[in-house]
Amino acid sequence: DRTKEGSKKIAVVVSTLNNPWFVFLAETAAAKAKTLGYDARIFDSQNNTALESDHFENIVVAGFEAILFNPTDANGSVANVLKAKSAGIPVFCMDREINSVDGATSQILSDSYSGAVSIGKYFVRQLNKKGNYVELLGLVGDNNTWARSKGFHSVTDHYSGLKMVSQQSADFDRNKAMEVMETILQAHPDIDGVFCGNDAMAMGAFQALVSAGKADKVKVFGFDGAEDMITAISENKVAATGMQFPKVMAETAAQFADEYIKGKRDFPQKIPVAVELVTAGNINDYVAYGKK
Amino acid sequence: MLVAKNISKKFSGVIALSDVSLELHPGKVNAIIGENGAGKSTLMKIFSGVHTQYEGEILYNGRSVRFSGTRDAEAAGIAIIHQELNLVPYLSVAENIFLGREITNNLGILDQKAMRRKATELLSRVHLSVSPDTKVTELKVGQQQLVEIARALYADASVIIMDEPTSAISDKEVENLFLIIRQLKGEGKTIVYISHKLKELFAMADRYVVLRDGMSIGSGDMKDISQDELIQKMTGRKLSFEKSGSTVKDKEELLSVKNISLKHPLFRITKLLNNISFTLHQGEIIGLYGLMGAGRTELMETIFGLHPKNSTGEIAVEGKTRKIKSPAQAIEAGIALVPEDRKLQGLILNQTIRSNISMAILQKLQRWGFMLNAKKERELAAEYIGNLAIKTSSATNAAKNLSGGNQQKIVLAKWLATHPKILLLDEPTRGIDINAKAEIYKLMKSLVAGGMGIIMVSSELPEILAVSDRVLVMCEGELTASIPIEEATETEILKCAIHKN
Amino acid sequence: MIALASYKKNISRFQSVIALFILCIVLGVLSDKFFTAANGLNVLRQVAVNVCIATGMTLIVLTGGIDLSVGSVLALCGAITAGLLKNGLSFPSADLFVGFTILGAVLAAVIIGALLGSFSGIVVTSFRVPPFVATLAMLTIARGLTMLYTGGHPISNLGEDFAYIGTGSLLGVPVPVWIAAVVVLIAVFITRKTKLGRYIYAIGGNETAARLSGIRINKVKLTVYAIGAALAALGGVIVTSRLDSAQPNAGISYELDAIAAVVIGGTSLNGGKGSVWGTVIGAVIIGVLNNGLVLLNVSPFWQQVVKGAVILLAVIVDKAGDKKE
Amino acid sequence: MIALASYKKNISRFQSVIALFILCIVLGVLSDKFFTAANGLNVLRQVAVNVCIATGMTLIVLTGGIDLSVGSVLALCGAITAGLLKNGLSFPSADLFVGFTILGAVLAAVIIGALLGSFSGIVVTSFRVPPFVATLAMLTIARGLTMLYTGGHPISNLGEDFAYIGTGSLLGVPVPVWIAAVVVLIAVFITRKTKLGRYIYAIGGNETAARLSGIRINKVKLTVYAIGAALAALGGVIVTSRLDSAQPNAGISYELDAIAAVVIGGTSLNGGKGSVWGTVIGAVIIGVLNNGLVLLNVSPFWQQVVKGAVILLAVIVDKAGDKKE
Ligand SMILES: Nc1ncnc2c1ncn2[C@@H]1O[C@H](COP(=O)(O)OP(=O)(O)OP(=O)(O)O)[C@@H](O)[C@H]1O
Ligand SMILES: Nc1ncnc2c1ncn2[C@@H]1O[C@H](COP(=O)(O)OP(=O)(O)OP(=O)(O)O)[C@@H](O)[C@H]1O
Ligand SMILES: [Mg+2]
Ligand SMILES: [Mg+2]
Repeated sequence: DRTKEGSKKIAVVVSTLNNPWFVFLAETAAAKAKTLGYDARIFDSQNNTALESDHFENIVVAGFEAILFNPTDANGSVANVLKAKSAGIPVFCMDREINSVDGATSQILSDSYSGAVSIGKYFVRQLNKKGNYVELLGLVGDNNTWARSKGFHSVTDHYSGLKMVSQQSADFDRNKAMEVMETILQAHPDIDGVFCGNDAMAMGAFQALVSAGKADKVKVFGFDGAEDMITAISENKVAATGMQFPKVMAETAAQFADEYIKGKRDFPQKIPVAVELVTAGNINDYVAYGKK
Repeated sequence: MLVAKNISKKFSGVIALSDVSLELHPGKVNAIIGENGAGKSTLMKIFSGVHTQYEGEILYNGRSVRFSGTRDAEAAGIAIIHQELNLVPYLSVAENIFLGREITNNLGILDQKAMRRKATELLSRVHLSVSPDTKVTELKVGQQQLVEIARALYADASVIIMDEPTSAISDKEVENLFLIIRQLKGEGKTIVYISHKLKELFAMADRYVVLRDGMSIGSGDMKDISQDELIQKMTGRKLSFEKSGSTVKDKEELLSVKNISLKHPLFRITKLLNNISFTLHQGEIIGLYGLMGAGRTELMETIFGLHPKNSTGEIAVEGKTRKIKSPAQAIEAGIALVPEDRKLQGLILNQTIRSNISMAILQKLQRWGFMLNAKKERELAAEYIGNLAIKTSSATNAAKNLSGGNQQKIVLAKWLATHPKILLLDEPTRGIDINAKAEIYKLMKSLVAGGMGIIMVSSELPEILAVSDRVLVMCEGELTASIPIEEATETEILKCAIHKN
Repeated sequence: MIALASYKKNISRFQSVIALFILCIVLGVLSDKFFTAANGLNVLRQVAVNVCIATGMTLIVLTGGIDLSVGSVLALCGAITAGLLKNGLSFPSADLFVGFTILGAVLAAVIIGALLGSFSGIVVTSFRVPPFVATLAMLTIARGLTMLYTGGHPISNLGEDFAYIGTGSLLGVPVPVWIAAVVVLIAVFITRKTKLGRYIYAIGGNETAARLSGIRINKVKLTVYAIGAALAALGGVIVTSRLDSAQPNAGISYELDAIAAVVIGGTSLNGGKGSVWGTVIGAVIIGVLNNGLVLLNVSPFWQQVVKGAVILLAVIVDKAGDKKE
Repeated sequence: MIALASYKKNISRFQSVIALFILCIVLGVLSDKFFTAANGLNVLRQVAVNVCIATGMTLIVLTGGIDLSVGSVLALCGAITAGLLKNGLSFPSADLFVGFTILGAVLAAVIIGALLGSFSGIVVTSFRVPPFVATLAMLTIARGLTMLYTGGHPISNLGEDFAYIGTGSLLGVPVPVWIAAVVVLIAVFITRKTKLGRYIYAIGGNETAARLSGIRINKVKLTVYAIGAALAALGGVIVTSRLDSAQPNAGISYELDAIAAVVIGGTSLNGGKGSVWGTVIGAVIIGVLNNGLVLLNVSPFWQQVVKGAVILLAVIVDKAGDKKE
C-alpha cells in the first residue's frame, strides 16, 4: 500500500519482531502514526544493537521526521539516539529507556522493575510465604531479563520460607520454557510456583505442568499481558501476569511525534507507564495488552 | 646408495611388504617390477617419507635414516613422482610445480616472475606446451603427469623415484622422458623407475628388482635377464600372449556414429570434435589411437551423452537412432564407458568394492521393486572379483585401499555388470600389470566373441596392434584414418596421428 | 576380512555410543534423578523433534549438501497446520470455505514442507546455487512468510485432539517418540536397503563417478531436500501440537542443533560417509546434555561453556578410535 | 591457453560485480536517496564489520574449513575491550592494578581473539574434530564466557576517544571503512603474494597433495583460525566503539552473514577456490540489499522474503556465466 506522495515519514524502530508483544507495540505505533497522516515504517533491530545502529543511519539518510523507538539496550542504544538527535530527528522511546539524560525527546516507559515488584508481592501472598519455586529467565544478555528478575527478588528474597530450587534461562521462548520446565520437574517434582520473565515462557511452563499433571498445584506467574496468558488467567489456569500497556505507550509516542513535528518542543523527559498486576480477581478489567 | 633392509609394512591387517631388502644404485635406472598390489608404491612411499611407520631399516649413503615426513626426505635429496597424481586442481601449473618450495624474494614475498620463468623452462624440458598459468583442472591426465615430472625435476634431488610416470602419456612424451632420464643418470643420480610396460624397462633400465606379494624375489642387471624370465619372476609362472588377426567379417552393425561435432565449452567457434563418423560391428574391437589431446576422450564422452549441450550428430545403436543426452540414456541404449581417470570419474573411493561394482545396475538387484537384494549383490561382486582376479581380501574393502591396477578392474567390473552391447574403454590398461593386461585382453576377446563391440582408446601402439580388429586414428579432433588390422603398422598409424602442418 | 571390516564398522558406531555412555554415567553419578524412567522418556520426548529434523538433514548431508532452512520451514509449516485447523481455507471471492481435519492439516503442512524443500532442491540442482546459499535464502524467505502468514502473532488453542500428537502417549511412550522412531526406521531402511540410499552415498562420495554411472543426480538431490523439509514440517506439527500454539519464532537456530547431531554422529559434511543411527546418537547426546545441565541446575552462564566443552569431548572420544597415519 | 585461463578468471570476478551493479541500478531507480554520497558511506560503514569477519572467514573457508564462532568471539572480545578500558585488570591478591590505554585494550582483545581461534585450530588439527563441530562448540563456549565476564549486563560509557574507532572519520571516510580496507588489502596480499596464501589454497584444493608437498597443514590451519578469530575480535572492537557499549548478545548469527558473503562472493565451501575480493563484493551485496530494502520502505516481514530472493538471484546471475555441462 503506497502512501501519498509527499507525506512526512515516521520511523518505528523496534528491538525485535520475534516476539508478539513487540510486534503489537510496533504495529500500534505505526498505525497511530498513519491515522495522524504520516507515512510510517517499521524497522526490526533483531535484538542487535549494531543492526539498530545501521537502521538509525539509514533513517537519517532517508529523511524521516521522527523516530518512535523501542531500544534494544539502555546503554547500547544511547549512541544511536544521539546520532539521530544531532541530525535533528527527535526520538521518542517506548517501553524501554535509554540511559541518557537528554538524548531522547521524551521517554514513555514501562516500569518493569516495579511491575516485577508487585508480582513478587502477589507471589509471596499466593504461596503463603513458603514453598519451593522456579524462576525462568529470559535471554541472559537482555536488560529486561534482569530488571524483572531483580524486581521480583527484591521482594521474595526477604522470605526465608521461599526457596528458589532452580533458576534457568529459556530465552523468552515458549518451546524452550516448556522443555526446561519438563526437565526441572524431574529434579524437583515438589514445587509450588514458577515465575517467568515473560508470558510466552509462562505459557510454555504451564504446558509442561499440564503434561506432568501438576497444573493445579503449581502457580504460574508471567509478565507482559499477552493474549494467551489473559485467557489462561480468566480460566483460572495460571496465577498472574504483569500487564504492560504497549498500546498506551505506542500511541502516546506517536502523538508526541506529531506534536513535535507541528512545532511543540516541550515534552516531559520521562512518562512512566505503570505495570499493573493482573490476577483472577481483576481479570475482567483487562484484554490482551491493555485495559478494556 | 639407497638400501632397504628387512622392510615390513602392514595396513590394518593387510601385509603390503614383508621383509623386503634391496639396493638402489646411483647413476643407474633401477626398475622395480611386480604385479599390481605387489607393494611397489608402498615401498616407494616409505623411501620418500610418506609412510613413517614401518619395520626395518633404510640406509642412505651408508647411514641409517628414518624420515619423519616428505619434507624430511626431500631435504635428504629424495623426490618422488606419485603414481596417483597429487596436484592441487585449482592452482596453476607453476603454482603446483613450486608447491612447498616456492621461490621468494628477500622480503619473503613470492617471486612470481622467477617461478613463471623457471616453470616455463621446466615445462619445455618435459615438452608440455601449456602456459604455466593454466589451472591444473584444465589439463588432461597425461598433461598432469608431465607437470608431476617437471615438479620432480625442479627438486634437483639425488634420488628420483618415478612411480608409473608413463601410464598416461603417449610414446612421443615417453621418448622425451627417456631423454631426461638419461641426462639425470649421466649426472650420477639414482633413478627408481616403476612401470608395467616391459618394453620401456628393457629400453631404459639398468637394474631390476622384482617384488611379488610384498616380498623381494630377485634383483640383478637388466641385460642378464630375458623378458620371459622376468615375467616368470613377477608372476611365478609363464605367460603367453599371441597376436591375433581380425575375426570379424560381415557381422551386424552395432553402433553407427554420424557427423559428431563438439564445440568448445567457452570458445564456441573452436571445435574439439569435427564431423566424426564411423561404425562399430558386432564382435569387433576398434583401437582408437591418437596423440595426447587428439580428442579421443571427448569422442567417447560425447557418445556416452556427457556433452548434450555442445555436441551435434547422430548416434544409432543396432540401426535404431537413439537420443543420448545423459549417461543414463547411454546405459539404456547398451553403452558403457570405462573412463580415463578412475579416481575422479570411475570410483567412489570411500565405498566398498561391492557397492562400486553394483553401482550402475542397482535397479536389477531389487526385490519387490523397492528393496535391494543383498544376496544378489554379494554374488555379483564375488563373480566379478573372481572373473577379473581383483586382488583383495574382501569385497567389503574400501576401493581406496586397493592398488591402482586393481582399482581399474573394479571400474571394469562395474561396467561389465551392465552387460553392455557396446563397451567404450578409455585407456583401460593404464597402470595395469602385464599379467592383468593379458587377462583384460583375453576378457575383451571373449566379450566380443559373445557379440559385444568394443572401442578401446589407447596410447600404446603395441596394445592397439595386439587387440584391435580395426584401428581408428584421430588428430586434432578429426578422424584421420580407419585401417584394417592387416594393413596396420606402427609407422602408418603414427603418420596419421601426427599433425599435418 | 569380513570380520575385520564389520568389526571396524561396529567400532565407529560403538565410539559415539561410548561417548554417550560416559556422559550418562557422569550425569547419573551427579544427579540421582537422571536415571529414572520418567526422565528417560523426558529426554526422548525432547529429542524427538531434533531427531526428525536431523534424520532428514543426514540424507542431505550424505549427498554433500546442507539445509539451513529447517528451522524456518518448521515454523512456517507449524503455523500453516495451526492456521488451517483453526481457520480452514476460505476463498471469499468464490464464497468457498474448506475446513480441515487434523489429518488434513498435518498432511497439508508436510506437503507444503516437501514443496519448499523441492524448491531449494531445484535451486541447488538446476541453477547450481551452492546448497549453503540456496537454503540460507530459504531460511530467510520461509521466516518472512511465517511472519506474513501469522502477522507475527502466535496461533493458539488448537484443541485437545490435536494436542495428542505432541503430548499423548501410546503404550507408555510419548507419541513424538513413536513418530521419531518411525521416521528413523524408514530412513535407516532407505539408506541401507534401497537404490535411493545407495545413490545418496554415491553422490556424496564422488558426484562425477555417480553421474557417469547413470545416476540421475538432480532427481536424487531434489528428493533429499524434499524429504528433509517434509521432516522439518513434521517437526513443526509436533512442536505446534506440544505447545498448543504455533509460534512465529519457532525453530530459530534449529539448523545448528540438527547439523550438530549429524556431525557428532559421525557423518562427514563432505558427504558420502555416515549413518542415520549415528545421527540419532548425536541428537541424544545433545538432548542428554541439555537435560543434565538443567537437572544439575548449572547456572545459565556456565551452561553454555559446559555444553560446548562436553560436545567437544564427545567428538574427541568418538574420534579417538579411528587413528590413521 | 594463456588467453583462456585469464579470460575465465576475469569473467568470474566480473559476474559478482555485475550482480552488484544490477542491484545498485535497480535500487537507484527505485529510490532517489540511494545514489547519494552520504548513503554510500553509510553502506560502507555498515558492511565494514562484516567485511572484516568475512575476510578472515574466507581464509578459513579456502582451506576447506569453517568458523561458526565468529559472532561469539566478537561479543567476548568486544566485552573484554570495554572491560579493560573501563576497569583495567586488577589482581586484588597481589594488590596490583593495571590500567589500559585504548591501544592496549584493543591489542589485548585482538590477541585474545587470536588465542581463541588458535584453540579452535588445535581442536581441528590435533584432535581431528570437524571444523563445524569445533567452532560450534567455540560458539557456545565464547558466548558463555561473555555472559560470565559481563554478568549479562552491557559495559557502557567508554569515553569519547574510544568512540573514534567506530564513529570517527578520516579524510571524509569513516574509520571502520579504513580499518576494513586495510584488513582486506593485507588479506589480498597474503592470499596472492605469500607462501601462506599459496598453502591455504593448496590445502583446500587437495590436502593430500599439499601434505605430500611437505606443507605443514596443521600450522597453516591453526594460523587461519587464529587470523579469523582475531579479525572477529577486531570487529568486536568496532561494534563496541560504535555503540559506546559492549553488548553481551552482540554478534548473534553473524557467522551466517559472514559465510553468506564468502559464498556469494564465489568462494567454494569445499575450499581451494575463491578470493578475498569476491567476499568483499559479497558483503557489499548483502549490505546494499539491507540498505536498499530500508530505503524502499519494504515492510520488515516482506524484507526477509525479498532479501532471500535477491540473494538467490545474485548468486544465479553470478553462476550464469560459467556454464558447464
Ligand atoms: N592405505 C592403505 N590401506 C590399506 N591397504 C593398502 C594401503 N595402501 C596399499 N595397500 C595395500 O598394500 C598392497 C600393496 O599396494 P601397492 O599400492 O604398494 O601396490 P603396487 O605394487 O604399487 O601396485 P600397482 O602396480 O597396482 O600400483 C595392496 O594389497 C594394497 O591393497
Ligand atoms: N573443458 C575443456 N576446456 C578446454 N579445453 C579442453 C577441455 N576439454 C578438453 N579440452 C581440449 O580438447 C582437446 C582434446 O582432449 P582429449 O582429452 O579428448 O584428448 P585425448 O585424445 O583423449 O588425449 P588424452 O591422451 O590426454 O586423453 C585437448 O586439446 C584438450 O586440451
Ligand atoms: Mg603402485
Ligand atoms: Mg584421453
